[in-house]
Amino acid sequence: MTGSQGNAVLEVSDLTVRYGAAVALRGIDLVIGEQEAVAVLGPNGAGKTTLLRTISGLLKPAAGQIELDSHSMVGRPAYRIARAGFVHAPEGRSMIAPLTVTENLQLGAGRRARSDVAAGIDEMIELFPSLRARMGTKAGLLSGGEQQMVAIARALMAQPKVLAIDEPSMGLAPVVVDAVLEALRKVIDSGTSLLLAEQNARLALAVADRAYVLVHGEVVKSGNSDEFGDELIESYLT
Amino acid sequence: MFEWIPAYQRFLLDVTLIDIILVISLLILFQCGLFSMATAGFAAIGGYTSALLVTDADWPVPLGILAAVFVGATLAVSFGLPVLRLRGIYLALGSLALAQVIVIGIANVGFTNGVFGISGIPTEVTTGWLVAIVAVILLVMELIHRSHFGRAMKAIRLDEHTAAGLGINVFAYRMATFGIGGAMAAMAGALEAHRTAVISPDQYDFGLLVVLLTYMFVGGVEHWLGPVLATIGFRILNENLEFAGTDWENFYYGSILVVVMLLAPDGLTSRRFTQRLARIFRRRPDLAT
Amino acid sequence: MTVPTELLQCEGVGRRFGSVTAVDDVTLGVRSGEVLGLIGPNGAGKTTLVNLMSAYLSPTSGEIKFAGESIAGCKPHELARRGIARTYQNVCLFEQSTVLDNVLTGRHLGFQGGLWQLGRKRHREEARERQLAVELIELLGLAEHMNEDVSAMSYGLRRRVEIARALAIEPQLLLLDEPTAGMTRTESDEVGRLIGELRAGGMTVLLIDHNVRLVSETCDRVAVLDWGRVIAIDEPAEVWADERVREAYLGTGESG
Amino acid sequence: MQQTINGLASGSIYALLGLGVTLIWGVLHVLTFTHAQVLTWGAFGSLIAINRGYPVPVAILVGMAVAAGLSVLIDSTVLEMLRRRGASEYAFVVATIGLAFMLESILRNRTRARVEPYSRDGFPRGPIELLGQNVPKLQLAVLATSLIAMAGLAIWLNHTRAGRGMKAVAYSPETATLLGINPRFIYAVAYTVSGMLAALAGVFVAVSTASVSYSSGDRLLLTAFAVIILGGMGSVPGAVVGGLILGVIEVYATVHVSSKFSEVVAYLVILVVLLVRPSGLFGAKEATRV
Repeated sequence: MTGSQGNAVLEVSDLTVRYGAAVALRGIDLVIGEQEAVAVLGPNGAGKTTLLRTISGLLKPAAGQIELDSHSMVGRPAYRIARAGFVHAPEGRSMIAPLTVTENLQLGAGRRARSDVAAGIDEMIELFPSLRARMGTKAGLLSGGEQQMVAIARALMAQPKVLAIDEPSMGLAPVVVDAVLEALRKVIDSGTSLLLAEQNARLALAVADRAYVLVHGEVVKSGNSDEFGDELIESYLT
Repeated sequence: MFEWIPAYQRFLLDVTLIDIILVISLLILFQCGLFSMATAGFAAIGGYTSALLVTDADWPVPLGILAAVFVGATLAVSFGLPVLRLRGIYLALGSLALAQVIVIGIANVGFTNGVFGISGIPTEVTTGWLVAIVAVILLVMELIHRSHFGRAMKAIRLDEHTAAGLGINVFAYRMATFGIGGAMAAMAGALEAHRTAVISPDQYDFGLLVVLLTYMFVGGVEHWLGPVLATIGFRILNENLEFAGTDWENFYYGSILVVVMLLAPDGLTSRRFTQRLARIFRRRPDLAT
Repeated sequence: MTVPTELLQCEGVGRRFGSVTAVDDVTLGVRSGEVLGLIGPNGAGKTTLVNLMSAYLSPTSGEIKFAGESIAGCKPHELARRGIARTYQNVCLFEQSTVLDNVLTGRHLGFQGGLWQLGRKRHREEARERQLAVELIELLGLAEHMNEDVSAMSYGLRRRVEIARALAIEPQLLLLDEPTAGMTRTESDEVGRLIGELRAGGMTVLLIDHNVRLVSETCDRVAVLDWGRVIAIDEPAEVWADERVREAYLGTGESG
Repeated sequence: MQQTINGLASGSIYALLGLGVTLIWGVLHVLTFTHAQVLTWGAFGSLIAINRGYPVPVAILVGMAVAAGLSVLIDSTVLEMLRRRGASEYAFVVATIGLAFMLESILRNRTRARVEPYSRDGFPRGPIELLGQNVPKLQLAVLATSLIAMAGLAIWLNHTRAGRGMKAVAYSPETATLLGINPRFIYAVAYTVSGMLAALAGVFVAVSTASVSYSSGDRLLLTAFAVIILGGMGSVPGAVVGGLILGVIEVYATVHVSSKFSEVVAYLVILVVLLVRPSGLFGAKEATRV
């Protein structure tokens, strides 16, 4: 584990989430440092999505602390957590289908000034050149890969401190996944921290600095990406 | 048979029983996933059919009521063919337009005596009739509920596409219930006509539908018992609000609707609400000990 | 060697949505008694093809035949009656109902009696169908969940309920749309074994799944769909070796 | 010509009503049975201001404020509680019916069920010559004001941040939340706008009939529903076109068939439109799963 507690952007401690009587997450500790990419790995149903939804305020934790830049996020409504800098691109890419790509990106920009928004959109086109020709298209008509790019770009428009993405590779052809991963690397380089929930461990480890393995709602293993050998991945994640 | 009941209470009972038929006609459609607002229209059709046949053509009352049932079912099926293409809220509002056409039509043509309505209708319908009819209807509802027909209707209500994938003929079920619903509403209309001796178009207005809808949703749509209890409950309530002699009658009525929906959004007999109640009552003894 | 008979045939089937062609000139046969895998990247048209095969959609071109007869103009419920059952990619159960209720609803076609059939006869029929439903529930390993509300169950269990319900109509052809999505490895292995048992019992199965290992182990043949077209159809080993398949679907082999 | 203007004037009132209902349906998927009451309360709000001697524009604004405040109050209390409980759309129907009963009862008591005169002083009066016809100025004013309000609404929805936010919340409240949009704020905005439009319609109805009573809005709720089925649920241009068409049809049916049948004709047109286009003139086809 990196001991970068001092400049942690996001710090989750002892987080427990319940659905009725069932415990979905139990005592999760997780830290993300500045410019750090962290992956949360685990089989389907292990609690990855629940973790992201809890941090972003869609679910209320039963116990535990969530601090973004040393401010507690627990109990804040989701839109305030997004404005505070934790932006969550949910599973399934969630386009606002009737709006165009440009309008989706403008939505993501929140309260940024108008000229600033235009500049931001230009940056996004630079990051995802294949979107240039699609800016006026209704987002619902894009292909899966394009939608994933718009989802990431839209989240970045808010200039988040932490960008959380749920299953970015889901259902995408490997060629498209490569493009998405490439973009994510650029995102990290530009100074945004990344929280990646992925079932596909090898893909996630190709981007992430560190990883946590979640099984049945508990962290069973965490460490630097290079500590995760093939055997380890086999034993937890297939 | 029911002569021992004081006249006013018997009147209330009759009104309640007819309301129950109307509510069930709405409920059977809803159990098939159809939110139809045409009930008042079919009730008007039934009332006028029987009233006209009995007063103008001297048909015996039972025959007039049977004719009303037949006309109601026929019209429902023939309207059903086009109207059932609509879905969800469009069906609700489209069927409302249908009911409005029927009722306003009746108010504006000659042979129905327009807005003045028909008076002097023979009143042979007794409480005994109504009790028997409602008993039969509820028995059939229970039989449906316990059979695979009921299961199929529930499946259609919950997810019509998946139901079709399991071999359930969604269209046939819906046509059948639309026809049955129309027939029942028409019968209720006819019974009402032969109970009060006087009918006019304005008694089938939007207000009637609103009242029936609230009975159904407050009671809950999973089982016929909920709407029936709600109908009875609201009738008792209405009586007491009236006796309170207050101008605020509608205010209390409205606030009861709001409160019930807040406490039991799926109705008072919904599983969600009864389970909650059960939890509360189970907790009580614990507190005592 | 005799030519195997094809239970379901797609001949030049195409389906457009506006200007988008989701399925393009697909010719494909599901042979009697086989397990045919259907794979391809998301958006390749797999689910559209299943929707065409189960008459939820009608093709804009081409023809689909089931047991030698065209299904053109067929409604989904008629096709179910003729012997095609399916599950859904996003699991379509009747919510707020028990497992038993869901599976019993699948037995709808088994009931003969009318509303007026009373007493013992009715009771016997209900008991017989209930017994069949219970057997299916046990087959899928759901016995302990029989009277649980499906809305509260995990994704993997819900998928199994859906399979039990599809089997309840006693189909000749079973269309499984991503049956193991959201399942753990052990759970999906169980589904694989179940498909094997069904095949041994003479059932024909079309299996859509992203789990390459499961597809390899359970399928007799695999068809690969890309951009709405079949780019390969053969035995699994041959298909994995195909260069175009590697390019369009498998990629560098990372996604295994 | 005169008839067409008559029709368009009453049609524009219908359109204002339909816009309010369609906006709420589009954003919240709630069919508001309180809408007619909101209209009536708005009209009474303006009446009180007029009776206290305020100029007409101020009185209209007062009416709009009353209606908007009432709408937001309903949304942030009862409807918000229902949303938290995950209630079905039918629970919203019953609850808004209940609220409508309560609101009507309050007004009825406060006015002792009397019909109040509504002064036309300060509103445009007398005819104006237009294309060789004498057209009442009031009708032109109603038509013009309504069209301006509708155009404003269309521009606001399609070209501003708030409009985009509204569309995002309408499409998926959860996604909108994750993008930093507060859905409750958007709901309040939608109810404010809807209430203001209803009040505007209420003032026009009151001026046209020179009176207002607790039951002024009753018939208009059905009309509002008719407008939105005709135009297509949730569609802004649909509500405008639907309202204008309905107004014109009613006037023509009154003149050329009979006044008795004007309502039937309107509903028949709705039925025919629905049978040809099952989701109204401008409605999006209801998304079918599978």
